[in-house]
Amino acid sequence: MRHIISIQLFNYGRRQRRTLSKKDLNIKIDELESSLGTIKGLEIQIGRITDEEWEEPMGPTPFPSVGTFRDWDKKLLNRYKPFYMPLCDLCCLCTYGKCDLTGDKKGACGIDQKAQQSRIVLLACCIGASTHTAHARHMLNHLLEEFGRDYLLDVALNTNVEAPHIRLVCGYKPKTIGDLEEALDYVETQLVQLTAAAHTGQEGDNLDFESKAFHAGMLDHVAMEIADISQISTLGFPKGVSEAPLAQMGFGSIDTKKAVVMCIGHNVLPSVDIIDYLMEHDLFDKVEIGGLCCTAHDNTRYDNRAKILGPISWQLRYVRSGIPDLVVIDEQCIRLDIVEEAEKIGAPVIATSEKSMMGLPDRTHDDPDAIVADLVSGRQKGVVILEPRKVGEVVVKTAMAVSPKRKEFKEPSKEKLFENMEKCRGCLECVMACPNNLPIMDAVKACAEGDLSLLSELQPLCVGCGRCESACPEDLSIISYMYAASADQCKDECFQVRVGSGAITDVEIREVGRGIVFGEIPGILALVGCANYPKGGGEVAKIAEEFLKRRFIVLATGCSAMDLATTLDEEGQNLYEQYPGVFDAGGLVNVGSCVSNSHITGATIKIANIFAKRPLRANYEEIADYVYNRVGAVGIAWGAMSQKAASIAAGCWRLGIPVIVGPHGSKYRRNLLGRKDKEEDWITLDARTGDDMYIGPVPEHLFYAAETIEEAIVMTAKLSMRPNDTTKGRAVKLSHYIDLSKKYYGTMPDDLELFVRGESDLPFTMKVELLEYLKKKGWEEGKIGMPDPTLLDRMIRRKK
Amino acid sequence: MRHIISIQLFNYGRRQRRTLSKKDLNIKIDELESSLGTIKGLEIQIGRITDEEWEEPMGPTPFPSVGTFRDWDKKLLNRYKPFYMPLCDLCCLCTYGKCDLTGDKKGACGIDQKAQQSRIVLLACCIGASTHTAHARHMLNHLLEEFGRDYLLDVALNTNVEAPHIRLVCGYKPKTIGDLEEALDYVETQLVQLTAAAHTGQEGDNLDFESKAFHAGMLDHVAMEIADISQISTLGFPKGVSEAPLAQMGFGSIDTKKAVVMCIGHNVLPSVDIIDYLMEHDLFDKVEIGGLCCTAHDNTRYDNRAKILGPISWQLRYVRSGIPDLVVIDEQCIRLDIVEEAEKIGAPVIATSEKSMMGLPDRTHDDPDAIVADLVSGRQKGVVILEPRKVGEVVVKTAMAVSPKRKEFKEPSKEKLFENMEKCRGCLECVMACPNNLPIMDAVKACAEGDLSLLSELQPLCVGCGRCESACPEDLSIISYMYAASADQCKDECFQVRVGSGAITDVEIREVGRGIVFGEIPGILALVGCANYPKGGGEVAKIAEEFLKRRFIVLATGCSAMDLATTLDEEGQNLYEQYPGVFDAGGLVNVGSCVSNSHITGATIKIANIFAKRPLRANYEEIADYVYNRVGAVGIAWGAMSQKAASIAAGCWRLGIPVIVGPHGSKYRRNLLGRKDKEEDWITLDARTGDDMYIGPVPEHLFYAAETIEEAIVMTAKLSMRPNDTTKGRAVKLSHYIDLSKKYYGTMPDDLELFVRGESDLPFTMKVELLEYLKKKGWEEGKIGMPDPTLLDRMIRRKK
Amino acid sequence: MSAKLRPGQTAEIAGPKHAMVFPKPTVVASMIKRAKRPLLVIGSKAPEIVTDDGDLIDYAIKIGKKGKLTIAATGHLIGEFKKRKAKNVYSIPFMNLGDRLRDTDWNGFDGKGHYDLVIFAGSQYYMEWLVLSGLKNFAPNLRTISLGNLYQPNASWAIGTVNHSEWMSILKEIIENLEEKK
Amino acid sequence: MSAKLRPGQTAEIAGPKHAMVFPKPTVVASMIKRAKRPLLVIGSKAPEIVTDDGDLIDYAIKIGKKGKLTIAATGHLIGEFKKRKAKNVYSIPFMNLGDRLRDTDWNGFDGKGHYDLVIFAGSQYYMEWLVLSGLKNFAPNLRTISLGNLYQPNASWAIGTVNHSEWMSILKEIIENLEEKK
Ligand code: SF4
Ligand code: SF4
Ligand code: SF4
Ligand code: SF4
Ligand code: SF4
Ligand code: SF4
Ligand code: SF4
Ligand code: SF4
Repeated sequence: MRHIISIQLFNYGRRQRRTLSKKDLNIKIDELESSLGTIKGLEIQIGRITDEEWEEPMGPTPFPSVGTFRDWDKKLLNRYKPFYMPLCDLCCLCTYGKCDLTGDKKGACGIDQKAQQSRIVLLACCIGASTHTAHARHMLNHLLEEFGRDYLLDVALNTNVEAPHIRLVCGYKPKTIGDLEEALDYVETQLVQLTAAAHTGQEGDNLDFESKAFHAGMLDHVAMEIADISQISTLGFPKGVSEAPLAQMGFGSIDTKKAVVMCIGHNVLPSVDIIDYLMEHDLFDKVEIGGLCCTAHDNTRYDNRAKILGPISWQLRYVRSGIPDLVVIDEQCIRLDIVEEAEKIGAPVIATSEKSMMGLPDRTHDDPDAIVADLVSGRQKGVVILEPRKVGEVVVKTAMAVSPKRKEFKEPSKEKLFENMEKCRGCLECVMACPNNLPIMDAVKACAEGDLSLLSELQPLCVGCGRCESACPEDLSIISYMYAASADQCKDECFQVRVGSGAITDVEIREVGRGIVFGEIPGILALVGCANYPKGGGEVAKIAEEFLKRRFIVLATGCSAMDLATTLDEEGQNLYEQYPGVFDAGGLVNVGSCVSNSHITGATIKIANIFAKRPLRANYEEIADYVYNRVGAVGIAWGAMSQKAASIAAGCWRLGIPVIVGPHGSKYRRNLLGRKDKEEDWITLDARTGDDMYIGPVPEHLFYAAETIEEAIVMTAKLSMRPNDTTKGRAVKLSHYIDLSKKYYGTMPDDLELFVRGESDLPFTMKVELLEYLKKKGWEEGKIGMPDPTLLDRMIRRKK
Repeated sequence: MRHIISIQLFNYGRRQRRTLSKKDLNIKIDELESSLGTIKGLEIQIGRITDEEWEEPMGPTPFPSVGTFRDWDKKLLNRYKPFYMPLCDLCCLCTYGKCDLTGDKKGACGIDQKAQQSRIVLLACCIGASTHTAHARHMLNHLLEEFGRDYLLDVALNTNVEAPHIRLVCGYKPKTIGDLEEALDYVETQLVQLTAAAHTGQEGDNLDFESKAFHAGMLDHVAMEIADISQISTLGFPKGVSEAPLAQMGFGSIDTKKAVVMCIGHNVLPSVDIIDYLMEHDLFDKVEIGGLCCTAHDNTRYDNRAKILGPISWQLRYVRSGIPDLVVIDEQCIRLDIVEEAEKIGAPVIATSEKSMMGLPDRTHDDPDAIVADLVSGRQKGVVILEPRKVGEVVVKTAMAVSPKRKEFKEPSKEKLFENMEKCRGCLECVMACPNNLPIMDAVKACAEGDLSLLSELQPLCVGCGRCESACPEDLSIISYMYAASADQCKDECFQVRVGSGAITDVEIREVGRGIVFGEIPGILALVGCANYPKGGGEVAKIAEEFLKRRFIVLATGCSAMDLATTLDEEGQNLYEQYPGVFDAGGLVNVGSCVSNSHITGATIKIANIFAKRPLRANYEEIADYVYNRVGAVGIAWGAMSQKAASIAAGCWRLGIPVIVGPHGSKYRRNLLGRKDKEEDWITLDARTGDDMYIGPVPEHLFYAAETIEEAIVMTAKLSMRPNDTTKGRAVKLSHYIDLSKKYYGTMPDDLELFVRGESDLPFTMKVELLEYLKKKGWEEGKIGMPDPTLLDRMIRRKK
Repeated sequence: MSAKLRPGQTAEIAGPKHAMVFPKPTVVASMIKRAKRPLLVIGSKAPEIVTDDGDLIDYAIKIGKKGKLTIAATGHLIGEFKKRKAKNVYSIPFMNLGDRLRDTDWNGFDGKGHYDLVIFAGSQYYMEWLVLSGLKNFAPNLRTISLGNLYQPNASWAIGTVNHSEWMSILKEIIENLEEKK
Repeated sequence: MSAKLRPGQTAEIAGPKHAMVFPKPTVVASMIKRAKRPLLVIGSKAPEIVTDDGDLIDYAIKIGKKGKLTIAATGHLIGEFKKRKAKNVYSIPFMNLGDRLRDTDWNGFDGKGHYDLVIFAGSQYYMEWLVLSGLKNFAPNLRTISLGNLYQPNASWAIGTVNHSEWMSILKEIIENLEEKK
């Protein structure tokens, strides 16, 4: 047994944990005897032995605490004031309640409605960030055990800045996977502080709650970075490659003649063991391993013979199809009735995380064959196995043994799937329960009379939530009906998805930095998050295509990266096949799973650092100020619904990256909206002179729920503008904005005068037309300034 | 500047962090040169240098993770099944919702109502435990900075087991305050895992959620222990003294001619600086420092010239009295409208924690005199000062300068206080908003007509929540009216409160252990938590007195410890004055603030370890099994309302200590109730033989909301019984149970037959009467066993 | 049609499923009369609820007697019933009672089977609210009535929010109508 | 009296304060007529809502014309209004509109002052729910009407949950009654 020691340095001059910048030391002791005993194979690192390579002096804010960036946050929040839309007027968080907070009422603790709404936002962000952090901790603990603390981080090809978030936030440069732990410790400490702030009787101010939510978001990106770079480094995932290989997705990708393992969740470790087992025993021709959600992405990053079943919203549908022989759940995005649902199709469930044990017996320490026997016989409908390295054998053996016994379930007849349909009593409970008020009853009734068309039309509109079934007093299996009505089509569907490529390399950043910062590449569009929106498939692909054509850099992660694979052109090619998989204008990159979102924000940080040479180390505010004012990045999380999505978005906000969500995103309880009609809100400092300057409403919003995809598209074009755009860049962006407005709104934008700084900003071909428009609007040349924009006093070079 | 290094050891054989047990090492380097530079004053500790003193071998469960005690938890939860009472039928935690979970409906994520309720319980426990953990972190960081890592822990007189929770849970023995950090790191890591489990789509089973809530509770007690033993060790608090000194409490304790500083919260650090400043500048005769909630306790532990203003429920009343010249808030239990309320009486607010910044400007880095000037002039209604060591000067100077200017506020006239009363329009909104439906309207109307009696009768029934005012369409100041109606009485009230004595010493444990375990001391009753119940004052004191008379050991903390000081006997003596302040039969000990609750559970752990010699180190299950089966401890948190109370209670449950809460405690969404009518639920193992044995329903419940104080009293007597009671002990306990039933229920208990194992269990004086009763009930001698009770298979000494 | 229902406490909102309000007292009476195993649960506020000629306990005893109901006295209330020599009254903590009522295997205080109708009166408003919530959610087949004067959304049926004198006359009418039990 | 109000979505429960349901369509009309600065907000579902002789956009244009209302078209709906040559229509994202409506300093699209009555139709149910929630809580003096066919609790007044044909006849009646505007 080897003992390895990590060391934290406390610098007594500050309350925050700190690393020494240059006073580094590395002691190795092969054998040491002391009065206390003998120690072998001991290695002591004091400070970061890797630091020697990092000449950059420590920035102002290493390991920032809850209040460190409060001023920065409030600058943003003052421009983008929260518009609160309570999802409930009550608070029920403590037994003093429920309290009615409607309007100007206060709770028994003295809280008001705005503070309450922002408290819930904070809580959501804490839960979300905790989820990635807990995931990172589990991942890292396991990888440290398996690969050792000294295993070198190797994140992306030709890349020096391996961990932009850790460098930026924590102020150190990790070299080995062991080095990641300090950042993780820090994130955990801070998250506990934030969760505590949501306690009854702590924080009371809504903007302070918002600032804390931003803090959670910033921490979340550090945690996601840790989770992803540790797995990329150790598990052989693509390291920022261009044109990553393709993997297959969809019902049609699965060979149902094999035993089918369905992995659900976000933590690849159990799946890795399954894939390793399949490889070692040469069983890929006998077993299909398919995944849902991020585990699916990460499986294909590990081995692209793994299949992607689809995004979260297809979970119930896949189970109802009867195809899976065994279900493996790890963590996150698991339907909580999965055990019950799997039982109905005779498929055992293997739970692999302490966070999600589902009431199943823990068999971690039992003999694999005994577990297999219990599962195959049906004595147990599922088990917990917490050691990832024990999952493979049990899963593969069980799936192979169960598969032949499941014939009756694997191809359920239409009769079986349509069972009981005629019992529909027309009560409309299903419709009222449906988050989208879909016309379920009509479809069921029509189908009962032989017309399947309405049901199969519903299928693409349905997010697979199952609330209709749950509400139905006749317990009709509405999702099975929808599946059955369209099974013939979807069974053959097989799409190509580019495998997640991981972090953006330094080289790529260097190449596109200029184009992005000066606006010649009109923007970076990130399509991220879940697929819980009606018309999954069509919508996100429509956005992606629109901006790919316009030579935006389009990035995707998670379920969105899957969803946009499902739209095909006339030649049957999807966007991954039509567009190059490169981080460059007109390129479409699947970055990876949800934790890979850190690479998207990471790329914007790297643009500031690598392209613009802004100091990175513990220098958050300056970098955020740079990204906000210069990098035309926009995130769209069209299906975002979870607490994780909230915290990921919050991490974008603090960096100044606007995020658009779908209509149900209004349920996040508030938007952060700019007021383009208020000039005073858009005054920025000119770093050259310190002068205040009106810059127009760019970017107009920070967090914004769009009502329709068309609105989101036009808004994306608008939000890609930044005060720093060159005239050429602004002209390009304006032409997209105008063009897309005309296309989707059937009209010119009515606010162009706010974005045209001078005649030279005008797209050449429209100049005459636009000048006329501007004249009518009373536009003045030069009213909108072109400063060296900053929100930070300290960035001013020459004070007046 | 000195750099001190803490070291974590990773034992690669397990996933959990571990300390080496004996291979310890301590390196000091005064000066070291390496290629990287020169290091001075460096000290390296590998492992725990303190471990050499701890011969005890490592137990089975050091640093347990989320699932480690799942089996134990489920044993308890199987006996005490949760009875869920949703406070809301909906879930609104993600944007898929709101989902209707009524009955057997499921949410869009597949969750059902039971899992949802238990998820909210988990979330509450996570928030609660995070709050103490964040508090501990803030406290420890500051104390490490001020006193150094090597500062020796010195918790209690003549005490070896300084940190029972850390030893039990983490499996190491801290010697210095620096050693506490490892446990705190661990707690934070685990809490993040638990918070993550509450994310949409993670855990799905209600009992797994409950087990996780228990885990949060266990962690909470570790965190509370860290917070309290670090402050006890460094700040000169009483160290487990008997007969701790008295401090003064109440309106009457304040000399209003002095400048009055009102400190609210839980974190003593800013107050310490204020007291230090007063001492250094000899200003105690010019300034009164009074506290609310735990800060008040801890202030008096630091210096008993500090005053206790009262429990949380008096917060608004104190402000309305106009007496405070300045309000200092630290963290927790702060009314969130405090800035607004303080402004109304012209008192500035100093916020001192990042967790509670209340929208005030951060002046941490400004010149104290400049801050004072801004506050005194009213340019700022309050400020944030995050450095505790900067608070004293600002607070004292500001209070002294503000005080003379506040004459008009300090003694508001009755007319002023009763203002607008006649505007009451009789709409009843106040009554409907009141958590206790108090007859506010009638009282206001009567008062408007000159009859103050109804209002002053309301005062003791009112929990000071302010919801009535907030609901009143005329914005009537109902709380001010209540205060005014009874100001004349309460202004002179001054009560003696024994200063918090801190941890129970090993010596005390040794002396009472036997009596408790064999039932001769009928029980330990802990009165803890908030005072948010009608009739604050009377109620808790009534319970305390009843059991003091019956020679229970009565412990109190937090607001309960204050509240029970307010009841006086004919001679004007309260319970602190009537009963000895010793940890022994018939003694009443104020243990301290809320974090001192860890000493109460710690005492039960120490009984198992010190008295019964059960191994302590990383041996949670065995100790909990011992406490549950043998230590007749019962907690009453009559006014519990917060998330902290939930997690504190959860820490008791996992140790097998029953907790009773007041009626509004039913709003915690579930009780954990035994079914005495089901014999099969009360089968326990006999450790001597491994036989199953029926032991009767002892203790009957684990978490239980009582409807009335009388019910709670009788139930306390009942819950003090344990299977291990000697016949003499059981007879004593039964006689109290019978006696209290007769007194408060006016009748014999109707379930005595379940507690009488044999004739010798019967209280001698009632033998005849009871035998007759038992005969009627069909009682059989010996049906109820007297095993060496355990729930753990591995405790069986001789297997059948 | 107005959506305004006068609540019992401002924030009492429970969920989509909530109590029907009795159109008239006679319906309550006939519901009780039709029940096979009705149970009357009396909470500890009962002695504070003053009636013309006594308190709610007296009314409860009358209802129990006339409607042949078993009575469960919660809190420490049993003593009051004993004093007044009421029969068929059992003492049980309110939480325990809720817990047992949701258990379909429970056979009642007398072991003769589960109750089919449970009627609540005299409890702390919010505690009754919560016990009824537990029953609404987890005892779907149990019918519950709240006789309190503040609307209890989680019951199956409730009297609704009425003032004291209205309430008293409703209770009286219920008692009167119980007389006619065959 | 039954407490059952037919909701627009099962879990739409908002809080103690919720919309009144119009007793009859003429009340809507007269409310609009009495308003000084009414605004009609039309959401992006409008083209999908088919009427006898067109869609909800046609109705909206009629209401706008007859009641002299400014129209705000949310989402990408403005194009439809332009096509139909409607006057006095402004395009604005729904979220922005909500945000401005709660700002008492906002002077409307034409700068002539805030609106005193805002009428919603054609929006995604839950999005309207939320915007109305924002207004209910933070624009206490703004009166709001939901003309949707699912009950919107957060409006000041709502049509309530009605089926398509009932809804259409209500809308028609409103339009007819607007004619008589002096
Ligand atoms: S906040 Fe959510 S859980 Fe609480 S009362 Fe409202 S809808 Fe129910
Ligand atoms: S946290 Fe505050 S508003 Fe919420 S229920 Fe408790 S007292 Fe009421
Ligand atoms: S499963 Fe589909 S149809 Fe059913 S409620 Fe959910 S979204 Fe609507
Ligand atoms: S809920 Fe069920 S029975 Fe009612 S309309 Fe829908 S499908 Fe038919
Ligand atoms: S967490 Fe589940 S039950 Fe709650 S709102 Fe989201 S989908 Fe619905
Ligand atoms: S302040 Fe007192 S009277 Fe007012 S609502 Fe709260 S408890 Fe009732
Ligand atoms: S809410 Fe105000 S106006 Fe209404 S009855 Fe109560 S005190 Fe009077
Ligand atoms: S007992 Fe409750 S109210 Fe009092 S200080 Fe502790 S947590 Fe706060």
